Amino acid sequence: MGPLIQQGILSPEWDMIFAFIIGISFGFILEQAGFSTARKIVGVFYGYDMTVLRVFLTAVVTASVGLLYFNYLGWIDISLIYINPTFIWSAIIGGVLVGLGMIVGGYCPGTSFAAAAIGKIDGMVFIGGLFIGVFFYGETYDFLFKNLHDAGNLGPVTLYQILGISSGTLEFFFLIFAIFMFWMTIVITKAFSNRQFKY
Amino acid sequence: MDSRNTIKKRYYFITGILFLLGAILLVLPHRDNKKELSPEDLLLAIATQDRFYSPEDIAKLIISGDPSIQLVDVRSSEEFTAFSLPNAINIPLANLLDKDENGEYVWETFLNQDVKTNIIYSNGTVYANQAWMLTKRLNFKNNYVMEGGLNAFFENIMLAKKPLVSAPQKEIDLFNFRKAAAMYFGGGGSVSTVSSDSKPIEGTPVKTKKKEAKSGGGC
Amino acid sequence: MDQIEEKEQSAISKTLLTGISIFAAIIFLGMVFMPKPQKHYKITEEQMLAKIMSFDGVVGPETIVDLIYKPNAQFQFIDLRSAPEFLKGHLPNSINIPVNHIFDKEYEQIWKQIDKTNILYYSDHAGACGPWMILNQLGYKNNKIMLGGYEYVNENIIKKYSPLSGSFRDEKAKYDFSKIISETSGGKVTAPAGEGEKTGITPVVKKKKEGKSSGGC
Amino acid sequence: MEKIQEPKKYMNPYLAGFLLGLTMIAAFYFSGRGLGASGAIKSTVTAVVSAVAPAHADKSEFYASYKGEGSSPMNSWLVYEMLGFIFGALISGIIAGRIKKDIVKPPKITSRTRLIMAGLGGVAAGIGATLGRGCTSGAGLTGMSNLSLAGFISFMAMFGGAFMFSFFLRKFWINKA
Repeated sequence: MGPLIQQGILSPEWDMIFAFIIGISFGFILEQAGFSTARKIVGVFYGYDMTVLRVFLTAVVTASVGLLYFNYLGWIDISLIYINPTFIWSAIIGGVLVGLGMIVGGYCPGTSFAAAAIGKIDGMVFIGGLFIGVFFYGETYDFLFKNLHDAGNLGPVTLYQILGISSGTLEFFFLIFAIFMFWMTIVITKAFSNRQFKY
Repeated sequence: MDSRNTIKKRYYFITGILFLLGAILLVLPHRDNKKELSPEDLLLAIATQDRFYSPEDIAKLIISGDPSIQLVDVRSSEEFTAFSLPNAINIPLANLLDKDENGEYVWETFLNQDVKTNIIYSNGTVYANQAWMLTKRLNFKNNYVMEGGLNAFFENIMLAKKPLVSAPQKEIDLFNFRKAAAMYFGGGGSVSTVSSDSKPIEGTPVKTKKKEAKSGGGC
Repeated sequence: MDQIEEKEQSAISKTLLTGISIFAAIIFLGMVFMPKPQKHYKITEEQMLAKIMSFDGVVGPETIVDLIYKPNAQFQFIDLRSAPEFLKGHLPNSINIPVNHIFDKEYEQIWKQIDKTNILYYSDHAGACGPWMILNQLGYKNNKIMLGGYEYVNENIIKKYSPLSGSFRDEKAKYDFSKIISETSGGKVTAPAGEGEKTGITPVVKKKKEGKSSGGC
Repeated sequence: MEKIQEPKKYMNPYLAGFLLGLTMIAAFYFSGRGLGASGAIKSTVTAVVSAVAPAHADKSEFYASYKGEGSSPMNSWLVYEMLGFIFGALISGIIAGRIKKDIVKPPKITSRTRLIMAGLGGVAAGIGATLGRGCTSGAGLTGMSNLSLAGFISFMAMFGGAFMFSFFLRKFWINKA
């Protein structure tokens, strides 16, 4: 059956309509979860609010378990799903830069839109910064970032292919890791909420 | 506010569900949803003779210049260079399932599309049929087989035997068609007078055919 | 106050509980009611292609003749044609399994067993090829194809055996195609020389048995 | 009675995560791809640059890679998704009564400093997201959901990096009582 567009069950025009609807759901949930404030996002790193990690991990667990089962049941063909190509060095350095932006600016790209949508000025400024950053990258790409951008290309691989185990095995260990992390979030918040480590 | 105890129970419950789902995944075989045809469907497909095109039908299609026909030659490249039908592409049977570095079938763009009808041929029926079986299992669309292959094609068309005068009209019509087809493919047919000094007028198709086919095969 | 907030945050609400339960239930129900294919391919199509290209799995006429006249407990003929055709005539000691019945439960043992080699035949050679390929891909290895098919064997071996009888080769080009083309085109011979000399327009009759018979499949 | 004025509480994080996961599955099911955010920014920047300076945009390899063949770079899945995203966040804000012109900042910091920091963070995140082929949602969330290697690397790099830098910025965000 799925993915419906790739399988040609629905015409490509529907793609944009689904994009909009899925976007609404995405934005609604992020805002409802409180991602529209920098407090929650920064809170993860100072241990007083683990909402982001909880939401993030729960979403990943749900989606990956669902995806694997739906693939097994023949509802979604996993081989037709777009998988990000892995470029090791750009992923690591880019990831660290995003992390830096997250802790300095208090948002990540997605959440800043949620913040801006409900009127947070800092969110809007963050978006402005994003545009400048991308523009800067685009302007300097040809002589500055080009080599780094394409370094360490492994192609669109999955973690279980790299580890040489089955997807189910990886998912099982990931679930155990996630359960451990959920427990950790409770422990950490308990430990830190006693001290006045917050604003 | 729920009591502490119920919340704890819910924790255990959800952890249990997660663990169960994970444990099932652990033992489930990874399923490649290759859009493969199941053995049962494959058997159904071979039980009918739908896949066969007779040489006459193919000759008709070639002569009418039907653009929706793509001939696929699964013989070796030497045989292909020596002779091939007009505008055929060469996919030697041994290379039929070759993959590129991304793990995609090299020939899939030819063998699995809904624009053109592929007619697979070889010298006989066997290779073409095998090629068809393999593509069918992969659920490639729009592939057919030339019945009897080039041998039958030549036997029936190029070397058509003249029926007796007493033969039914149908047979004579068929012969006339074959004769005309032979003239199309061969040029003058055996009627033409052979003069050694005159340059081959229609003999060139063999050469141009080769060229076109080469570029097609190189894709 | 913080403690209370945190408790609310980490608590699992009833809605979530219901949601996850429904999600898990859908998955479990899906697993239970999933249509399960009865048969599975045991080898990939690449392995099948390699098998085809290695040209084994064909039983040549010499063996067939032997088997017809002195039955051997190690082989059995499988007639894949329809029942009426089978009744009209078949090789001695054949079992009739029409093509569209090869997956029937009652015949499973025939494919599975390894005591006797099955020799498949159809009216023509190519007709047995498809079923043989399917059986092979399902992992049943103990099958071979009778070269030429029933009609050929009946004509050339049972009715009149001649030294040429083993020459059935479906994939051998019977003619020099390019030569025919150039000859009928009334011009000079444009075919590559050499090959063109050996064979003419007429069907080649001087084919000898060349070692192992090859017919594909 | 003052409680009515207060904005609604945030959703339970596990419930939100679960729903987000379902949204992700829906995205996989319909469009065969996950969620994302930064791709829309790249498309927008490309569109603006090619509108303002078409010759310049054609020269650059970077813009060329985001420019669709023939169609506008704005006509992409992620752009529509982000339009929906803003709309969805707005609806949620209205329902919860959280729409308010506001600056989220630690008490000791001036608004000016906070906004400068936000802008700088945006620039860093913009460069990082482009270099790393995705942001937290595009590379991290989606990438981990389909168990891609890039997703796990990005996730670790993002959260590890942020955690690393959080040590240097503790004075900014946290005021010890």
